[in-house]
Amino acid sequence: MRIGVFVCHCGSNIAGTVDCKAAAESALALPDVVYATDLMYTCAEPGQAAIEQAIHDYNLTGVVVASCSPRMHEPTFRRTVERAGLNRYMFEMANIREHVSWIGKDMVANTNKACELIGMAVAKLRNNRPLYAQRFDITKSVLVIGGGVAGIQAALDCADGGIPVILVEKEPTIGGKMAKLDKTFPTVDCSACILGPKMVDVAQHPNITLYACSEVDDITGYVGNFDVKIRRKATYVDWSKCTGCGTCTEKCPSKKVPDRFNENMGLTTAINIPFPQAIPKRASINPQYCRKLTTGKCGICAKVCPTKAIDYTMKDEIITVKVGSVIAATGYDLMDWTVYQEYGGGKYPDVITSLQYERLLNASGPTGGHIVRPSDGKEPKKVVFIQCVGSRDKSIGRPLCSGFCCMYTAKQAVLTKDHIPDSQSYVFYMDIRAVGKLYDEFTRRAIEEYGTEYIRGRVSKIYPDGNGQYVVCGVDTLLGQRIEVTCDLVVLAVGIEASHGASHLAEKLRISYDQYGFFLEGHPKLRPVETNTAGVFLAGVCQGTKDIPSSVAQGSAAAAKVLALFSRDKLENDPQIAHVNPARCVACGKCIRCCPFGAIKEETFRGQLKAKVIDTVCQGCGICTSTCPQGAIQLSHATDNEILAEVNLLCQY
Amino acid sequence: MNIGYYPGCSAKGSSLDYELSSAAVCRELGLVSSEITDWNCCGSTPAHAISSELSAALCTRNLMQASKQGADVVMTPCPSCLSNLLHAKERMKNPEFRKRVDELLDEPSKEDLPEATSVMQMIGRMYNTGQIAAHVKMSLAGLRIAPYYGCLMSRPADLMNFGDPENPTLMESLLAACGATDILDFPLKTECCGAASGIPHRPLSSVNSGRILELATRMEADCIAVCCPLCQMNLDLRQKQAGRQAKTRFDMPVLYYTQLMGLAFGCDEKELGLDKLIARPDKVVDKIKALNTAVREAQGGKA
Amino acid sequence: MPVLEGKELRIVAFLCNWCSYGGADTAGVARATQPTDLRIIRVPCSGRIDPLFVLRALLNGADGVLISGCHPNDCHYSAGNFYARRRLEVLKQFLPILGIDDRRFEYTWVSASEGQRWQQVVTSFTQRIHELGPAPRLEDAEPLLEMADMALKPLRPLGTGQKAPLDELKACIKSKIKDLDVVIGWQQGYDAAHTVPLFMRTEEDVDRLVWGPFNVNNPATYVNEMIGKAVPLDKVKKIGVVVKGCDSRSIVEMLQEKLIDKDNIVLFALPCEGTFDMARIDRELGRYSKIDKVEYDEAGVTITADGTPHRFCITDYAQGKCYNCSMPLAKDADDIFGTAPEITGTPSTPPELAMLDAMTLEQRFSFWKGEMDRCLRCYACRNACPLCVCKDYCIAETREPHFISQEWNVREKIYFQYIHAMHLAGRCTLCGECQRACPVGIPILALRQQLVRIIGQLFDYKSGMDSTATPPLLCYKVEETNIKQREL
Amino acid sequence: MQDSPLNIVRGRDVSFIKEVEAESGQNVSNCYQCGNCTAGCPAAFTYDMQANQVMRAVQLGLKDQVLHSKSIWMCLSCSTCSLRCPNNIDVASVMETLRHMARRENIVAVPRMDKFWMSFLNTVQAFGRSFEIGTMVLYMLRSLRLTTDVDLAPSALSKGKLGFKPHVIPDGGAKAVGRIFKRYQERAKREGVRP
Repeated sequence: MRIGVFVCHCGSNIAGTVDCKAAAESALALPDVVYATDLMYTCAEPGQAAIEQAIHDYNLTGVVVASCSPRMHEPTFRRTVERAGLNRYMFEMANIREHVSWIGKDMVANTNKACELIGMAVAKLRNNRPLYAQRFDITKSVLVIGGGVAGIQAALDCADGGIPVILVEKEPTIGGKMAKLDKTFPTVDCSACILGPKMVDVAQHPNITLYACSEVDDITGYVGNFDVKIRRKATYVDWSKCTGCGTCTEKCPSKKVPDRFNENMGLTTAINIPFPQAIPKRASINPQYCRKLTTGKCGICAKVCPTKAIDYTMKDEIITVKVGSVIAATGYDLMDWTVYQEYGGGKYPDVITSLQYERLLNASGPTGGHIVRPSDGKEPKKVVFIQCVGSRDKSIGRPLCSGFCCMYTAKQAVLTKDHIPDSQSYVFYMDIRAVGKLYDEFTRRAIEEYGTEYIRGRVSKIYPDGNGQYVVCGVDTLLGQRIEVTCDLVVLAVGIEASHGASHLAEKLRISYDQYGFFLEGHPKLRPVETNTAGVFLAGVCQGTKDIPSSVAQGSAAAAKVLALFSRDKLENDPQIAHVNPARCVACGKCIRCCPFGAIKEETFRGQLKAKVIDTVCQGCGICTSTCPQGAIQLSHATDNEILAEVNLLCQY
Repeated sequence: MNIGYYPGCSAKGSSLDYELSSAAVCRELGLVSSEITDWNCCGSTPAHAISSELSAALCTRNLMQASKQGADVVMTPCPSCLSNLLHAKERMKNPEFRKRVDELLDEPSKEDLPEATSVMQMIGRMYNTGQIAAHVKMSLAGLRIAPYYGCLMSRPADLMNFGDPENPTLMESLLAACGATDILDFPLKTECCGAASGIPHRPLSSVNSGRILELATRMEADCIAVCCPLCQMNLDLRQKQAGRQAKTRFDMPVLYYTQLMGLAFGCDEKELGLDKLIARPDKVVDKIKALNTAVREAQGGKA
Repeated sequence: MPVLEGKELRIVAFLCNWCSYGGADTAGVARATQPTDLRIIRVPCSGRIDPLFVLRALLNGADGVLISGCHPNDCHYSAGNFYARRRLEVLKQFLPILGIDDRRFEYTWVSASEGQRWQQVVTSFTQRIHELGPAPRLEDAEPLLEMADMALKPLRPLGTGQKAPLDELKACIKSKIKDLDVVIGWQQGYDAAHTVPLFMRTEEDVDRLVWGPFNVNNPATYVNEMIGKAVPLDKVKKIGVVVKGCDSRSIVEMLQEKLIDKDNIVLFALPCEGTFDMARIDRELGRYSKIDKVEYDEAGVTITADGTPHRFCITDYAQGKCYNCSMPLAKDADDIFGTAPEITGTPSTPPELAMLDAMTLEQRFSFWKGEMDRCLRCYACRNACPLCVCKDYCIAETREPHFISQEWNVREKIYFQYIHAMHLAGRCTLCGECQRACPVGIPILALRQQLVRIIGQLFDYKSGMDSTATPPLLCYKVEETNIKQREL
Repeated sequence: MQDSPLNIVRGRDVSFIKEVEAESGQNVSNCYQCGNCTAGCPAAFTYDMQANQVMRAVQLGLKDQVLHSKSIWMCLSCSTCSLRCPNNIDVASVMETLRHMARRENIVAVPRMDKFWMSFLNTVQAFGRSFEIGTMVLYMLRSLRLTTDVDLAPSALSKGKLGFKPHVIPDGGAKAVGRIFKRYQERAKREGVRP
């Protein structure tokens, strides 16, 4: 092998504390090194040209550049050596800037360390092999998981871009949390009026297939070629026949069913359509409450259904689809606030969540848009809003800020005044976080025009005063006094967490998630929509707390990523993947068990069982290599011998 | 299990009735314990208010005395004493602290001091609902009881081990076992009554106990059931002071839960120290009797 | 390469590319001053780091080894650091029994954004290594030879097994042998005091089957080459194996690892009353030319050699593993005869391990130097192991990958033995065949005993007990309750 | 009233912050001033500095201001603040630590609390057990508040709730308790702090 070593000065960044010339000279003593030099700026055009020239002049078969971090310029120099005719993997970098010159000023120690790092790079390079990527076909369709506003936007944008979309929603209707809202901040425009048309577009778009009441059971495969199993849950209504006429819901005798869509603020029937604008507008039966399904006696809905759509024998159905990409848009749920025993832990009827309050405000809600107390149906005159319930609270393990509660609380205070002009609202807050466009102005309006009392402090306890009202024990930290408010209704701005079950989905998608279940993006700043699993993108609150405009924006961004991915007809894999040496494999299967990606299978090779890596699925982590006792499976570009060469260079006494 | 009994100083004075009724209830249930012969004051609030080491020294001596007479566990009716004993036991795990405390003691402390718990928890641990109900001669059904624990019994939660620090329910279960049906969901059950400042700063205790008495009155409680001598004294003996502060007059009997259990077990009123209460418990006793008579008559009528 | 004399120590770090290498870069960008000792090897994932790299570095003179990966749950490959955490924790706890200070090895988590944390990790680890000073070298260690005291109390009465229902077993095997290619058991060897494996193919073969304290071999050793995964598919047999309780654990472990298929194997079990430690018996018999006879009684045997009777009570001469045996009768066998005795008490620390426990780090280091220097690298230990299923492709004898050289020195011998032990972590059932097979009597079982102890404590797991359980190093938990990582 | 604006650079005592943190075992920088400690405090209306303000002053290292605060003496040790703190700070322990520190420095902002406690402890020192009448008499003498709770005396006495005689521990236990106090007082003297 003929190796060339290029030591970069990086101006004075490296040369200031490393003797680059001496380092280059020392490299000449290393085995296989035939050429070594130092350059001012290796990554600049003249530096790259010097490398190319040297490859030609000295017939180099491998190149080591000692400069900055490979995370910075490895791709640059790989392209350089490739231009000069070498395989891009016959190249190694020694990081003598971030790991040497920038972290100490001792010239002797730094130079010695630089020489050793160059030695390690040479030792590794001597074990490197050329690697070649493979190209493979892709399926140009996308799976969108979750039909909230982010998922709807992503689905519509992909569909408009000509990509077939499969939209999976676990509830009977799309629309997500936004469909439950009355108005939206800071414009106070009607939520249903702006979301409704988009929901209709989803139903009518020729490129979108919608599976409501469905969940993703399993996903296998890799970017470009995912196989997805979707579970269509039994609704006991044949949706191809149902017209959404609603006759069944009128006649259903089981009328005391908690209304999930209304956040249990009202009752509904065992067969129902969640709300008038539901998409798909189809009835479904809640088997827990249906008399026919629980006792076998009833069957009224089947009798009255004009299209004979009711089918009490319906079972869950699994369908399989192939897609090339996945957008996760699973949104959020409220945390279980009943851990706050000091707020009654859920036993006081007039202490409700903001989402429940939203349903009270909503004209299509259980009270027809009249604000009344759940306990006695009376109109409240004094309403207390408490922010950060289940947010920014380490004592219950939730230090995160839920982000949008400040704004909707201001909105709800404004709406309360609109609905009940002689009412007074109080908001207990710690900080007002109103960073969006026109947001701060909106909270000021709530205070200045609507007379909302903002009180800076947390609430220690809520208790009924025995006269039908509630005592809220709080503090005004600006005044430095403990204060109490006697009120009729308490609305808690309950913190959010990732949608229940998000972590299970993350495991199926092989993406990471944090302790609250939010999915991890590829890079917090530069890859906010991607995940570390190629072909899987994120939209909306499933990635972290967001308001509606940000969710919509990320939905569009995810769609753009999918469209960019599908702009090519074939994809190229990364050749830094594992390979099995069948001559050494004893088919013990340990690698198959450990692979996080299911990228290794058992196959018969000349009458014997052997492990086999599926090239396009392998992500190159190397867990298999460190698991295989006899070293039969090796991760290319990080083989045992390549790593041992570095260890042995450093430790040889 | 060898149970050492630590009465606490107030048992011999201001809460003689607690002591009497606890003894009666334990006797009825068959809960046997032996009083720590040579016990001393735990130091109460004043000791830990001025020095954790002094407080721990006083408590450690008690635990060591208990240990000497072979007790595996020390049981006390008083939450304040219990809190001090448990705090001491916890702090003594720190070797530096232990060394400082040992300097104050006659002999160095033992490594494994006995456990400490409340009489209430011990009853709860040893007898299930059925076993308690078996002793009931006069049901508490129909009596509106406001259960009140005070601030010490349930917190700090990890030390006192008394369930949810915001909403303990052990007293309710014991009373329910005695037939009580109308136990109020009393929202202030763990709020502080301010007793620790009763003598040096009267308004502090009057305001806080007034709030508790007021809510109990408004919720139409027949009585407040308590488990802490300090709370009892504050709510009962100082009821007039609280009334004056709130510009009203309260008439709310404040009974120890053991007195209520004792009544249910059919113990003699004197034996339960009912005569020691300032706010007369007569209407409570009368109501229990009346309700039981009514039930008996109704059953008799049917038969 | 030599370190800067008197200034630096040799500290090797393995960093995952996605988080910690990025964190080290971030520290550099922030100009966070750090000691110069550390040399970073970049790997794709902490899951890629074979604990053998760490052992190689430590044996070759590294004074400290540091590993850093993504924080749990943040792994770029979703689970690599979870596997790493288990394997590296086992390694960390294994080091002290080898006489290596475990503070010389650390693993931690640093994310790409935590430049400051990286600076602190490097600084405190380097400081720790400097406080420990240069690592002791094998060359400088004085060999130390010591023998373990084998006196132990059994958890059940030991005996000679002569009341076991052997005839019933034979009848059963005869009834099934037509459907089996072979049934493995024991037969008398060159004299009545030794047995050799018996491969039964006919009903007549079955009559030669013996049962007693001389059945020391583990027949599971032959299973892999008959029905293991590497056997060409058209040559896979259907076999039967007669097992003692301990032997069955090897087979259950093979089933657990899916190395063999349950359909291909039938287990026959009798209750074992203990087997002899033949090395000690032979030592007691001394030189002899002929065993005249062996007489059994309930508590032992009398061996008459060259006319001299020698009495051996089983309670005094059993194999070390028999004293701690809590499963004398295989519970998962297909055909079980006889009943298992009652087990009283809990197993004590095996004698070899107890001896090492009592030593200081320096003594252990010297002990292994002395013992391993005698290793012949004959590989008898490996070949006797029923779970060394890749022995035909062992990394001890290849350059692809080139973990270990053939150089004749104590370092390479030790490395081979440590590799062998590490490859059995979470798998070894302590059948003891390796140590029994060792021609020079190195107590290598102690290494496995330590690993079994670590695995038990960390993962609440015992190998070869449940054929449906997953071996602990082939799985992970997101929250590891028993792994208490040290702060750096 | 201060006569000049507070200079938080000059007023800051870093060692004070560390000392409070070490002795109370709490990290005071965890406090983000939500005020929940104050919101639930039963003694808040008697405080000159609210609990959250005490925490703030400790964060800023304002030793003088904190140790002279009356609040640390009026705290009832009911732990409501610690229970409700969203940042898991044991505020009650910080209050108690501050009171201990103030006493050690001989700063007693509410003398009657100290007098009451000492009256109580003196009876314990003398008899081994506390004794209500004894405590009361001592306290009345020391605080010169001779009418304290005399309104309660008739009813309490008539019920036999207050004994005139102290309970003395049998077997010389009272002496043992006395020795504990003596050693405590001697040590305090040695260390130059208020016992």
